[in-house]
Amino acid sequence: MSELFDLVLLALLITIALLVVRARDLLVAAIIFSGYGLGLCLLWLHRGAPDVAMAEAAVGAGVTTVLFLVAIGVTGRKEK
Amino acid sequence: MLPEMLLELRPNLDYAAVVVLFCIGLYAVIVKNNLIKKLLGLNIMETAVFAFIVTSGMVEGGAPPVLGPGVMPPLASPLPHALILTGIVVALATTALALALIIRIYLQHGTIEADQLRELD
Amino acid sequence: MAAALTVSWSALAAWPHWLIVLILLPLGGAVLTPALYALQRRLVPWWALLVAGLTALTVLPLLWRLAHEGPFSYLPGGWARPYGVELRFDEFAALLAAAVALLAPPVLLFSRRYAARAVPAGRLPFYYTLLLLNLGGLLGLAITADLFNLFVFLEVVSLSAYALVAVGGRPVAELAAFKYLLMGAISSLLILLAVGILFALTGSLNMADVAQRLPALATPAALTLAAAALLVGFMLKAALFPLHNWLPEAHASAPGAVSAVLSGLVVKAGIIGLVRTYQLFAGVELLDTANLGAILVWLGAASVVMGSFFAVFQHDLKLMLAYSTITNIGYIVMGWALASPQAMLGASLHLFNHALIKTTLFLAAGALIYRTGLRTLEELRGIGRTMPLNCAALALGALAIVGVPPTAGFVGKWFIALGALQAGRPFFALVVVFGALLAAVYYVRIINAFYFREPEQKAVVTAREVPWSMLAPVLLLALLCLGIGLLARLPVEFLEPAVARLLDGRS
Amino acid sequence: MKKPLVIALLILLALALLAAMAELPAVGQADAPVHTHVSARYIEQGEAETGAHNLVTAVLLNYRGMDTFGEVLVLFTALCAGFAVLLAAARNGNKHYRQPPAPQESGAVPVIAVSPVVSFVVRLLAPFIALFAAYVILKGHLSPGGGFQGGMILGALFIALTLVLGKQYSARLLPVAWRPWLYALAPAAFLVVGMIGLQLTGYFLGYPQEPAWHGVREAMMVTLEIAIGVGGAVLVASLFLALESD
Repeated sequence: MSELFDLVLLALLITIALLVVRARDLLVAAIIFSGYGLGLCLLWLHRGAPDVAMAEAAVGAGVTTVLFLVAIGVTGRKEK
Repeated sequence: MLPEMLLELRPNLDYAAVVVLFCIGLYAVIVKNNLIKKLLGLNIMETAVFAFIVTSGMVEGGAPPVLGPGVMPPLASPLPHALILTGIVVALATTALALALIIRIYLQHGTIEADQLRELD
Repeated sequence: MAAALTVSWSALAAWPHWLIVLILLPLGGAVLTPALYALQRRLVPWWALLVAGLTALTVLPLLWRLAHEGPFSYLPGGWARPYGVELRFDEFAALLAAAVALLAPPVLLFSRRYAARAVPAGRLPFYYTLLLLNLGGLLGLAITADLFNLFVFLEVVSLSAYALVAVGGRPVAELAAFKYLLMGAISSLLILLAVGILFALTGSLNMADVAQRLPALATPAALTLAAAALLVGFMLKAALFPLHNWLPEAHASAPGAVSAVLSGLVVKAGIIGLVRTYQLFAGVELLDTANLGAILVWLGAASVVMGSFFAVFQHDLKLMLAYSTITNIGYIVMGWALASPQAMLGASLHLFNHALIKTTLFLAAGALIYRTGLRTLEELRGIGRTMPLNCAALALGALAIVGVPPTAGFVGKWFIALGALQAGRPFFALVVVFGALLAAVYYVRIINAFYFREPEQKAVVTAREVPWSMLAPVLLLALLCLGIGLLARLPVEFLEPAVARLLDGRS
Repeated sequence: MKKPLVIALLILLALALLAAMAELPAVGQADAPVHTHVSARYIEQGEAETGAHNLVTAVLLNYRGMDTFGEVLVLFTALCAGFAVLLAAARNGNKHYRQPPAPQESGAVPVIAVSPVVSFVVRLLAPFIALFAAYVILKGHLSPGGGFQGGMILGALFIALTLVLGKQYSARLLPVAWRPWLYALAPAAFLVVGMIGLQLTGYFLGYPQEPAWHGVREAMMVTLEIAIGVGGAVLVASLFLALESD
């Protein structure tokens, strides 16, 4: 069953990645990207890498996203 | 049944997912016009490479490489995990500097669309 | 007397920790720079110069030991290969380290007055910090014998380089820096991917260990991918044609002292990476190294021709120099890929000599811009009359880049051309000659503009020589461009066994 | 026009990557080189050789300490790079450099408007998150976690607090006068611990292995963990402040 979970997770990650790329609104893209980080965090946990999962949760889902939000706050959220 | 077929293919699917993520990221870097979008694509590429390296260090039914009471081998290889921790910092550092440059570019030129910036030159 | 001196030298060189000190000095010095700035901001330029000077001195015992004992290793943490990270000082590491040691002090001395004007005041401490980080990262990258450690130091070098391009605050430079960052990040990822594949195949990250294990593998596609990813990644870092697009703008729009470091040293990081790739795959029979070599030879030749061609038509002095860097990277890669002893020797020599020449040229050009604020040859007409010493240095550097004997630029190209003949491929000797001819064309353009035209711009007429702390490093380097060519015997003897060893590993 | 071409090229690239990866040892196979060569030694002897139960920490701080030294340097480089790019460019000639953040009244980030509820929750949770981060840092050699992970959690917490409480508060948490020293904390700790190791074992970043020295060994590791944790948190938080100060 855990293998099926793995597959579903990978499919989910690909879907989220596509959504990030397709989103017209940069703010939405950045927030979906934070979700991508959380998905990765689950993947690391599932692959026996709790250390990486912890770092990914703090950096991928947290810090990186906030930095993106700060930049989008300056540049505006609409992609032309 | 479909799930069983997928399970049989699984070893390949793991790497296939990595490749797909890598290509999605690269697509965004090449095709997207907005610099922030390019950067998001770059981040997706980075995570794909990380996923590849961690996946290669996995063991079937392996425990995390943290010893303690009740932890039985096989253990996942700790080396890739250490590498990826470093990799995550590198990715964060690159992203932060890129965002700093994007902010400066926006303040100087009023746009972060690649084609408009090219016309300004 | 001489004997006593020799003994004390060897005693000094026998101290085992020089290799780690070599990278700890600049990196540690960089780390303390912002704090020093908070305490005593005037000291920062002198501090950076001191750190660079000490680093340069550290290279001497290392070179001594290398010359007497051959390549040697240092094991941080004391873990035997391949369990820890190994540092190794071989001839190619020595080339880059010697170039850094020779060029860092003049560049930092030049920076003290130059950066005070070219870099916004608030950014100054970080300018010096980044320069020291960049130089320290280059040294680390040169001496590491571990694939992942190479990647980490490469990132220190690259990140500091991206920021240094933009540190002057010119809008053009910021755009160029972003382009550079995007290309650099992709190349870093390719390199990391290759490291991952090699790790998955061999379970090791130590270069020598990986190289030993690769020939036993029966996985042609994976090996090809790893080699290709490394090649493309390092070619991007080295700006080899057709992956050179990011270079001209980044190198031309950066402040002069930064351009000198980027063009002279940072692109060489890509070359060192290519050398390490070659060492990794030299013994792999599954992989057709001859084919890869053939591709690289042609790309190198294309770089020579395209770089020279674009350089000839530039109006902006620094853009001209930037395109000339692409040309010279082409020479080095071509020489390497020809894989005949003399060509490889020439390429190694040229790696060092080009660093020297290009630093001279960019510093001299930076000094012109410092005084006049003008960048194009048109505008700088007649500058040779008002800034004679600086322009003489620039002219000497330009002569060296053309490769006129006995300047530094001659030896490397001479050996590459000889090596092409030795490899039975005279066409590539012609490429060397052709590149030199095109270089002579832009040399004549520079000389004509500086010396044989009447000055028109007011800034040119009223220009004076730059302060001595800027002029002295430029003149010194220019004299070295002349002098090193006369001393070519020494490095040749030093490098010949290394090249022979490398070619042996291949067969 | 451009898109189909790119997609076609990417598909080719994907096929090449897949072909290469198909040749790699199957995922999860216990007899792959990844598990039998270097890693095997880490797993079998790591605990005895380093004293860390968490083998990832053993690799990060001990076997491959140089990588981790490089890692904190990368973070330090990124911060200096951020300053070098962002600090006011128009003030050429001004002798007083603006140490970020400038005390601004309108510190709110436009996109991230914080609701009172969120603010309350962040303040409520902050001590617990800080405690958790401290645990992750200090126990990093025994359980999952470590200086770097704890530092990132701490850094994220600092960023959340700055967003909620404004910059005046962050200046109190991270006094401006200390900052240049704190930036240097993590890499400098590597230099110091490395030199201590050199004195004790004859190798830079070496750790004494004799049983009598195990306490010293653990103290060296915990020192590094704390320095990486606090120093990393400061670097990440300062990156945020540098970006946000515009």
